[in-house]
Amino acid sequence: MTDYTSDEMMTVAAARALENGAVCFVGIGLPSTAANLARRTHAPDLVLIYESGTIGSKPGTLPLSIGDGVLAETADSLVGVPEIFNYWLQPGRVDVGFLGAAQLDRFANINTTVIGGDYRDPKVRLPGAGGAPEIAASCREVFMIVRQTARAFVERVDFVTSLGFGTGAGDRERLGLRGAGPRLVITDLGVLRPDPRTCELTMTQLHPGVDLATAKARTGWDLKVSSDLVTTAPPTDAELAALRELAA
Amino acid sequence: MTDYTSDEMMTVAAARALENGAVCFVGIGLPSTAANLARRTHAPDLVLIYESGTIGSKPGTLPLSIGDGVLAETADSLVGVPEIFNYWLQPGRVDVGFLGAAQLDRFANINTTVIGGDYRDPKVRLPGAGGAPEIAASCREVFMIVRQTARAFVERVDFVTSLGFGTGAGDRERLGLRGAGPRLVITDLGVLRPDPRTCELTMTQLHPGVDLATAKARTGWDLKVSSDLVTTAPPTDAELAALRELAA
Amino acid sequence: MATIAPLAQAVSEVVRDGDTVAFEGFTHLIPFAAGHEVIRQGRRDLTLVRMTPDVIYDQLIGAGCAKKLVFSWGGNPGVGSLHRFRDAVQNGWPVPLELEEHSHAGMANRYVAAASGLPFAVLRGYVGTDLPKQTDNIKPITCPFTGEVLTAVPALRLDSAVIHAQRADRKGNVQLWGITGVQKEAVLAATRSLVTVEEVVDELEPRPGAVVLPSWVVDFVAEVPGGAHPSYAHDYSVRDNDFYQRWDAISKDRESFGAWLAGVA
Amino acid sequence: MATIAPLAQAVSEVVRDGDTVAFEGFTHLIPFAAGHEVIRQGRRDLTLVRMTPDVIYDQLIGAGCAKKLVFSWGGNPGVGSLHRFRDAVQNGWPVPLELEEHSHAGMANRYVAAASGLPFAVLRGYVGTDLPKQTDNIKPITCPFTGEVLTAVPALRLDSAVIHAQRADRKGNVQLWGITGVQKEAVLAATRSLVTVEEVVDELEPRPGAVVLPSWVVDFVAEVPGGAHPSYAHDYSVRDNDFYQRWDAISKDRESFGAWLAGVA
Repeated sequence: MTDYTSDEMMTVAAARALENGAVCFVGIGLPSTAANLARRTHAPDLVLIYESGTIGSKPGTLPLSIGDGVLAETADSLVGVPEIFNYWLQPGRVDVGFLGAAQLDRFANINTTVIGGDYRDPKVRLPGAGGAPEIAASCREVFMIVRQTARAFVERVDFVTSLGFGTGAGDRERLGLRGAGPRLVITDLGVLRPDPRTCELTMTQLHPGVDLATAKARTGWDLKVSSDLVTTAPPTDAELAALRELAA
Repeated sequence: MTDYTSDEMMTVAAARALENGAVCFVGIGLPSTAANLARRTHAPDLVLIYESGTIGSKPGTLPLSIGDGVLAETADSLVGVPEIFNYWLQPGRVDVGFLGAAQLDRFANINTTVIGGDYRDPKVRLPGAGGAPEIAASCREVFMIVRQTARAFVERVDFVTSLGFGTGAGDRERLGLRGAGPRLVITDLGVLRPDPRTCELTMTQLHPGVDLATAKARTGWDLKVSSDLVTTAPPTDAELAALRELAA
Repeated sequence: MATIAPLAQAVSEVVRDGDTVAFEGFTHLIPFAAGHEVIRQGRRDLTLVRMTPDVIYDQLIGAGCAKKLVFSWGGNPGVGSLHRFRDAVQNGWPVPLELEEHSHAGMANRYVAAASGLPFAVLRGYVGTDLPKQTDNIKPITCPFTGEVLTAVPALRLDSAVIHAQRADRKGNVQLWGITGVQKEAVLAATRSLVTVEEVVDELEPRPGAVVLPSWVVDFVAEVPGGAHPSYAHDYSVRDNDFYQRWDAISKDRESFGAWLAGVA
Repeated sequence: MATIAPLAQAVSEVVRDGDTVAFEGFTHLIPFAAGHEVIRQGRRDLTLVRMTPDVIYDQLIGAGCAKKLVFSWGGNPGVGSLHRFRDAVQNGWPVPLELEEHSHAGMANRYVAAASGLPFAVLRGYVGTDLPKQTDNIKPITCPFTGEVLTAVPALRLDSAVIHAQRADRKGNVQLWGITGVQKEAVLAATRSLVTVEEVVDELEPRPGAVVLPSWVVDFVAEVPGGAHPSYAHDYSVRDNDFYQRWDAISKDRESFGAWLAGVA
């Protein structure tokens, strides 16, 4: 078996979570890499939507931006930016919204706006919302891919840019959101899933060679662990080859 | 000078009213004929918009329907039907809305819905509104082309499908409409214009050979006549030739 | 993913008794063949939705398929009145026809709202007209920023939508061009959809002005060359203006219409 | 009708001190050359509007042209942060920068409302987030038919809009294709508009996926080949990803940015 990095394991685990034929609204960066890997391996009919207006893109190489020409050239349909949000995302046509995050909390709320200090006088100003608030609200479910560190995995995000489960079970329903919200958080250490009762993110899976103590140390809250904790199957040679070809 | 029909005089008079370079939202039938005649004579840069989504159509022959292929093939830009109403008509980008009518009243209100009886049990059911209510509301000004008969030119329309001046001066402003409303009604007998003070349609122009008694007899209200009543110049040979070529 | 199926099967799966259904196409690409199949299958109690219910709805109304019409302009374009529509409205023949009447701008925005998953749309429309008096589906709405009063119309959610297009590929991706009207919106507003196409091809070559509906928002595709006749399919056929003229006589009385109807079944 | 003019003249006519101005282009077709001309002309107190204020706005902000930014995502795509944007927000350098922050869906709908001549737009958006707490420009609105509560955002009326396109003809009709973003909406939302183009041609041949803006909604066209660099123009150039990478170092401190700025002027 080939050696692999923790980022490769994370990307492979994320790719595996995408079912063939699903419609996936893809953020740039890690989500795009994982979605394209899925398309190159077990899910050739995965439909990729990018917020630049490309529906069914089939890029041969990884796009560096959300608006690379290859996304337009290989799309089944190319539409304007208002249409992609209004006709395609908003009505709940998308199965999976695939997002990253700068900061994430125990109820899977996402912060990509400001860290520390006040909104008007922040310690760190992040890029902001982009398409994420409505992706998190409207997709049937949301997958996240985030490197797990105690700085990123916090008890409570400094700013809710995009809603996960708010303060816990029932919040999404009370707010009238149609999508089910985050179902998977894939990290470089393993996979977290919301507890079916409380919606609190719970470690349900560890990647090979990762111990629970590390996962706990790299989580900014008292991390709960599933009683059925499983170990991720390591990347296969085929998965690694496809990923490395994609990234080349 | 060539002989001509009263319909030809009407169409020529309507065509003359359109300035070169104006943007004109055109209904099918008489308005379309007049607008295309204008484009073939003094107004080559007249921009024709049809509600089927064609912007800047330059048909070589008269379209028989609002959605003929030639309108699409010769357009500068082709857009969907929601866009033509929302981005192009509604914001007031159009100089002239050019409409016909089944029934018209002294304040230039238009009825194309029902004649006689009740709305739910009409004597005659007409086609309905189409694009006219918003054309009449949003264009900078409205021209109408209607054959003048006492049945069509009534004191008060049975149903207000599209607003002219409502019950008189000030109504459009009170309702917040942005366009100035009907400025010209071109008929087979002459031209009516709203009185600048009362907005009542007033005969300001007669076509050659038409007498005032005929105009009054073919109007269902006590027709006011301008003190500056003028006579329309007859169609030139060039105008008639262009019109007949278009209609061929 | 769309299923490619024969017309009769596709219609029977997509259009059901009692449906709120739109057959769309703005003069161009009107799905006449699918309409005739609905007549043959004897669908009843349909709420027919269409901006311009022209000859295709005159046929469905005359055949007794409809209980209600939601529309903005009902005429025979370039010819005159729709006699079956008038007979239904004025005389309740063959069955009474309830009307809900809008403007084109209102109808287009109602489709847009439904395609967008919103319950309503906002427009500058209907102001000063008698149209709002005839339906509860036109209401004022106030801008929360400026206080200005505008008009709201509810989303036009459809049970089913039927359109005609030039081409589909074997996966069921659909491509149409020329005047594209509100067909995309109608399909996206519907729970079930059927697209009849001039031809099924291996590959959809890009075309200027083309709208592409991905296979996963279409339920059925049926290959029906000439399926828009007497309407037309840009680059495939021309509008049969003679038929539209002839329809005036065919539809004028119940007997001649009956003879036409017998020919469809 | 659009006037075809040199870039410097067109910019000076279209973009004025104190304007609310959008330079749009979604990764693709970003009007960088026009932005640099604005820097050279020393425009001040601009309210810069853009969904994705990437390197082009980092440059304008660093040059001191802006007093406010209305946006939804401010980063260097695929690279990281915008250092001049951060320096302005965190340290008020070279001048303080006020922020108004939205989501992409909110911004896109604000443009649509302005292009449509409406005072506001309705969407399912922002719900449950902290964004509405930071601006008065996100409010609830109730559907008059269903009672459902949705979100309203005000129209984004612009004084001026600047975009880049592949081609214009000699009359000033503009054609762009590939990823077309919100450029049409931005132009239609603006009182004044400028389109820089790769080339002015005799005839605009139809292209798949092309948006055409008729001359009469465009004020100025300027021929600026490569005017989108380091962004790209589909079928004319490719994105200069190296420059985006290099921008990280150029913009990181005020001195290296100053050197870059001196090169623009």
